[in-house]
Amino acid sequence: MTELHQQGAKRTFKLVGTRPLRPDGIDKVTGRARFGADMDAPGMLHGLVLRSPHAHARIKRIDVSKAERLAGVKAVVTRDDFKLPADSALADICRNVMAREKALYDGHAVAAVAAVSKAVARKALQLIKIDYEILPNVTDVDAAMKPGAPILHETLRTEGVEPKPRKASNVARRHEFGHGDVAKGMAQADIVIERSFKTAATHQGYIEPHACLASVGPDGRGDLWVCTQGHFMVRNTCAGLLGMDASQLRVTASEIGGGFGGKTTVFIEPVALALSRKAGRPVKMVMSRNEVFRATGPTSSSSIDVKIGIKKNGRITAAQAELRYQGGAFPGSPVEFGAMTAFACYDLENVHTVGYDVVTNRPKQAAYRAPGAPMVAHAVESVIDELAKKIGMDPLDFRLLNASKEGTKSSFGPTYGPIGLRATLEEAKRHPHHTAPLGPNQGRGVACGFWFNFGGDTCVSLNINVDGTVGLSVGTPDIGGSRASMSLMAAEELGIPYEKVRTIVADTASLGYNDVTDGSRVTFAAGMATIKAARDATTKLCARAAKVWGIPAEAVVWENGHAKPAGPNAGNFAPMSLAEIAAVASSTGGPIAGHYEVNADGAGVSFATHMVDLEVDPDTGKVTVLRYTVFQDAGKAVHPSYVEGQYQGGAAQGIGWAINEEYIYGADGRLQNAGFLDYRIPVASDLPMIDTVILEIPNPGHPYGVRGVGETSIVPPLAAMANAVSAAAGTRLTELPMSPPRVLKAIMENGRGA
Amino acid sequence: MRYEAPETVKGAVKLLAGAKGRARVLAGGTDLLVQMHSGMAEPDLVVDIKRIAGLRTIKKEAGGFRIGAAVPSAVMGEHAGVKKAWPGVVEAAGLIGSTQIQGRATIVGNLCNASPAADSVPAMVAAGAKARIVGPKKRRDVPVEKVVSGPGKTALGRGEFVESIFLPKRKARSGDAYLRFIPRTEMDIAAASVGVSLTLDRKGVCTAARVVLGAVGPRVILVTAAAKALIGTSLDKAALEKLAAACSAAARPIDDKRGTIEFRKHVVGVLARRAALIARDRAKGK
Amino acid sequence: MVKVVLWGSLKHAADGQTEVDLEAENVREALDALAARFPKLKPLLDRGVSVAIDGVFYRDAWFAPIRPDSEVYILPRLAGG
Amino acid sequence: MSEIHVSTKINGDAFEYLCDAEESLLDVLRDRLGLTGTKEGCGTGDCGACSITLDGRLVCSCLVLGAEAEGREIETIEGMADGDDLHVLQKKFLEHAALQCGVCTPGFLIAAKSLLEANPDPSETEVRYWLAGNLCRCTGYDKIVRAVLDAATEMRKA
Repeated sequence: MTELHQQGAKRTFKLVGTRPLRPDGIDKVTGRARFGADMDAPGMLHGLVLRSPHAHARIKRIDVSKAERLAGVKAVVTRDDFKLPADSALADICRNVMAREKALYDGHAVAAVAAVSKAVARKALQLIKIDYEILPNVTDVDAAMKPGAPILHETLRTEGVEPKPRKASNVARRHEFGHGDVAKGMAQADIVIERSFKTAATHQGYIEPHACLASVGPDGRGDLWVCTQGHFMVRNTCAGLLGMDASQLRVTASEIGGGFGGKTTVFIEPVALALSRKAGRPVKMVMSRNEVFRATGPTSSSSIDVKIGIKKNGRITAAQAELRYQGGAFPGSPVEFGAMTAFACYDLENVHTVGYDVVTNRPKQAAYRAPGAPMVAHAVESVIDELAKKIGMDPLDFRLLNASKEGTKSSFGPTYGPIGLRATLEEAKRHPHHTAPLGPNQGRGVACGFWFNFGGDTCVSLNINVDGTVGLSVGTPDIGGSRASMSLMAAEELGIPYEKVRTIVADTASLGYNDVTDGSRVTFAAGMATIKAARDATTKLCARAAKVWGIPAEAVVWENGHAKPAGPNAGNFAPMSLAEIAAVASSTGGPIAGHYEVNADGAGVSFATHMVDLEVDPDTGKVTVLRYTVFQDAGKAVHPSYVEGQYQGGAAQGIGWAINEEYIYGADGRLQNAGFLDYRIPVASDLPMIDTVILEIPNPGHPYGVRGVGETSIVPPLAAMANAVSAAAGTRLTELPMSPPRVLKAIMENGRGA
Repeated sequence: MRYEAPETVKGAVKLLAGAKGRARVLAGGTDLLVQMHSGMAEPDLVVDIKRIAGLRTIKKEAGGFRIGAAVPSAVMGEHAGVKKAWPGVVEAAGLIGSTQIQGRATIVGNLCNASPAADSVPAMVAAGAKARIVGPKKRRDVPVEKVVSGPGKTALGRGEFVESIFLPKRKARSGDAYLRFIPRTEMDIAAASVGVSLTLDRKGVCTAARVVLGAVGPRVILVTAAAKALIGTSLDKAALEKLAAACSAAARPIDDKRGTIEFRKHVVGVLARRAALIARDRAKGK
Repeated sequence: MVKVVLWGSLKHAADGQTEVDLEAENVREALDALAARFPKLKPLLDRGVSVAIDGVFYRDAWFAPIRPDSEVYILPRLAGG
Repeated sequence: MSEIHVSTKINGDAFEYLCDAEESLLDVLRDRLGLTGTKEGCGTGDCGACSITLDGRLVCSCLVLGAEAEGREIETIEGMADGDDLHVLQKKFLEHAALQCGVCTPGFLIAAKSLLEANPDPSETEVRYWLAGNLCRCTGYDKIVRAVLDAATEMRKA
């Protein structure tokens, strides 16, 4: 159940903050909604990818001649069909979607076919001959950093170190953040705790595998239907990889069956376009679950050292961390975000973090909900918990004593504006969960988390229809109810009923560029653009009314869905409703539409505190979650049900990350659990209800005070779980997942069972 | 691939015996179709036995029950008689996969897939169940533990398949139980499992027991020392400790993605203790 | 003059400095001034950065105003899931 | 290889189709009959997105061969609402915001319907275990479980 706590909200809303049914709901409960794999085209072929079974191998020769000769095969593509782009980021994507000199991980694409049926395509894959020279592999981050480790890229030199290295290394970049003097701060400390932590790579685990339908004609015009978090990103990336004009590639976003960051890049889309171009027919590609695990981005696995010093009274004097994240076969792990967010919750004089971005023979990591932050929060919040215990202070009080607040110089530099961290901690302290009794073998854990959120490029169009209804076009795929929140904000601003607005996700030819649905940005940025587009429309509506009345446009205001004379001096006219103005639009100057384009800034950072009770079976090490409460600042909850949903979903994913989920590699570098059977995401019977408390500390950067909520909720749970398991087991757990074998071992060696 | 759905056992045997290439029996299909999906199995012939009327039923026989090879776990779970007599077997069958899998999966399929971690097998072996094998030669009944010869391998000959499982008459004052360890609450393959069936005398002293381990060796392990630890006791703490130690000692697990050797050896003992107590309570009619 | 703070990793490309005083009234002027003073910084800045002005993050916002007393941080380009 | 002719009933209507011997019922529904409301999340029976009922029994259609459906009755998400009248479960999923992305929703609805037919008054635990074969990555299951419990209450009243 949810509680709402508003602080300083000035504006009263009619619709924002209510819980209407989502406009795409009927389609989604009746099976009518069309997801990535649900679209067909006349003459369509089926495309499949051949993937490397080796973690690291030189590709000496690819022979596709037999496959090409198989009846029903219409096209085969390999590295030879992709020209390596000059831009280095695009070149990495190109190498990731189709291996070139080397296969860099188990599952790396090496060829693809398009055939008249899936069965023929499968047969064709078996006819492709690849000569591999198998190379030594490395999948562990610490092993990859050691001298003598197998090198993935001979040309890679570590950036961010001086002097610039001359030898190739698997360390792509070194990042550094902080302020003050950590050595001095540590010297002032009465107690210092230093520990090392590890977290496993986890997959976003969206239920819908990647899927697309590509069609490229001989005139070079293309269409792509795809499940993605950002169809404009898909268009630009694919156009770049295939040498097409952006204008000639129209990308339509299907309904999307989850993404959590994993659908913010491309995998099969450029391959499907290349196959279609070669075959001259539409090509549909749908990944299997096995391919999703082996070849799309999980997040980084990590290895982290944390050291924190405190005075006896609990005040932190210094904090430092070294973070090592492997991001798979290409540079780009989110370690810089890890290093920036590590101590973001604390008001520190002396803080220093260093992050290493490391490549290994694993799939290229993709963004996953607050990329880089949960792992380091796990490490830092574990040490914080231990320090609080050491001085006998309540963990919430300890955090309140040290928490960041408005005016704190953040650990990554900038000074915070109004933030909600302390509010979440105080709310947690007041909550009955905090004082509920615990039974034997049970433990309670709390942890805090931070995420930046961002805005980004956003373009929205709002059309007033002659019947007084409104069509709203946004360019951000609806991944969790955003059509409902956009409709709410448009209706609020226009002063019309929610049901009168229909929000659609427009294709890339119908709207200006929109950044990907990520960074918790949609309700914030697309919401802001929607509000501004609605205001643009009301300005025009007022102008039309002014024309009708024969008074200056400035003398008309928009109120409660009506144009009204601004005051008695403006004239005495009966207010005109939106519908009345719309009905005469053609006669007063033509169609009426509102637009807004912006690179949205001022997203407003977000904080959360999580609290969990769980029980550890001392005989088996199994963890059972008993109670969970999320306290998070939403700025303003536009549709509280979907805000709660984000909180609950983040917590559930974090619970899975904490106790069961992990990428398991053998010595051969092959992924051993590429399926939902052994990659164990939480099932319904694993979880209790997840209680949520929505706090509303308005974001000054948004007209309604909205902050993004999607990502922060996955930052605290890893640590909250670790703190609770450690309390229940009577020994500190430092490695995720806290799987039963690991927990049992800890108990038998150090814990209560010993 | 050819798909056939004969309506008689004879017809099925003929198809299987006469098959050119790889032939597979399709009962619930919850293993076979997964193997086909991943390319691990590419049969030339699939013989669907669900259209054979006699294989879809549970029949009373000699005080026990004969369970047809095409009876899904869900149907077993709805059968009051079997549930009452062999709750451990029914629970084990009820742990195979999700509700959806339960609607299809059969204990015969579970047995013949020959996975070391098959849930229903330790329970069936503990119960002293027999498999009835049909084939080109005459029918034969063999103890369930003799059907599997190794991981993925059975002792079935060409043209043979298991037609039914016979669960014997439940002796007075006896009970069975099955427990497995999985990291989640559902949907996982056992990392270790134990089936226990035991009989008590009027005073509550154990007179007979069968203790069977799953997922801790290439095949299920019937542990005589574990049974001995129980017999002659009323399952006091010392007996249970001995039971656990015997099970841990008998286990021959491997390290893999589902658990470590040391974890499995320990947990199989824990499960044995817990399962034995459930079986005892059932024997006492609790 | 405004004080611009570089995140730690950039100091190698900026003669070891993390704090630079320069003349700039907006983000573009600040980035241009940095690139002009430290040519080694230019490719790193071109790859994309975030600029935090008085606690608010900007990506690619050339004309976001900077006042002489503004707190200005050059930070890695933010991304999200 | 010639295709197999199958006659079956889907959502009360008679259907005939041809399929390959190795083709799953899921592929038949989606690719041959255009019933794409049934989703594929894994193809191995681990996610429940392809849930349907076969002769009234809840199954994963990815683990059924198309050929097996001969003479059987199939129910899919497309048959759940009665024309424009949504099933109580469908209404409750919407009211409780029990879906975010919605791709697992058809499977959950089919599985939940099957639960309430077998057990009209399930406890929270019973709901959770019955639905354990349906994966949802968005919601943490909270709102789904509440929607099912609420639907059960309403259906008992009716």
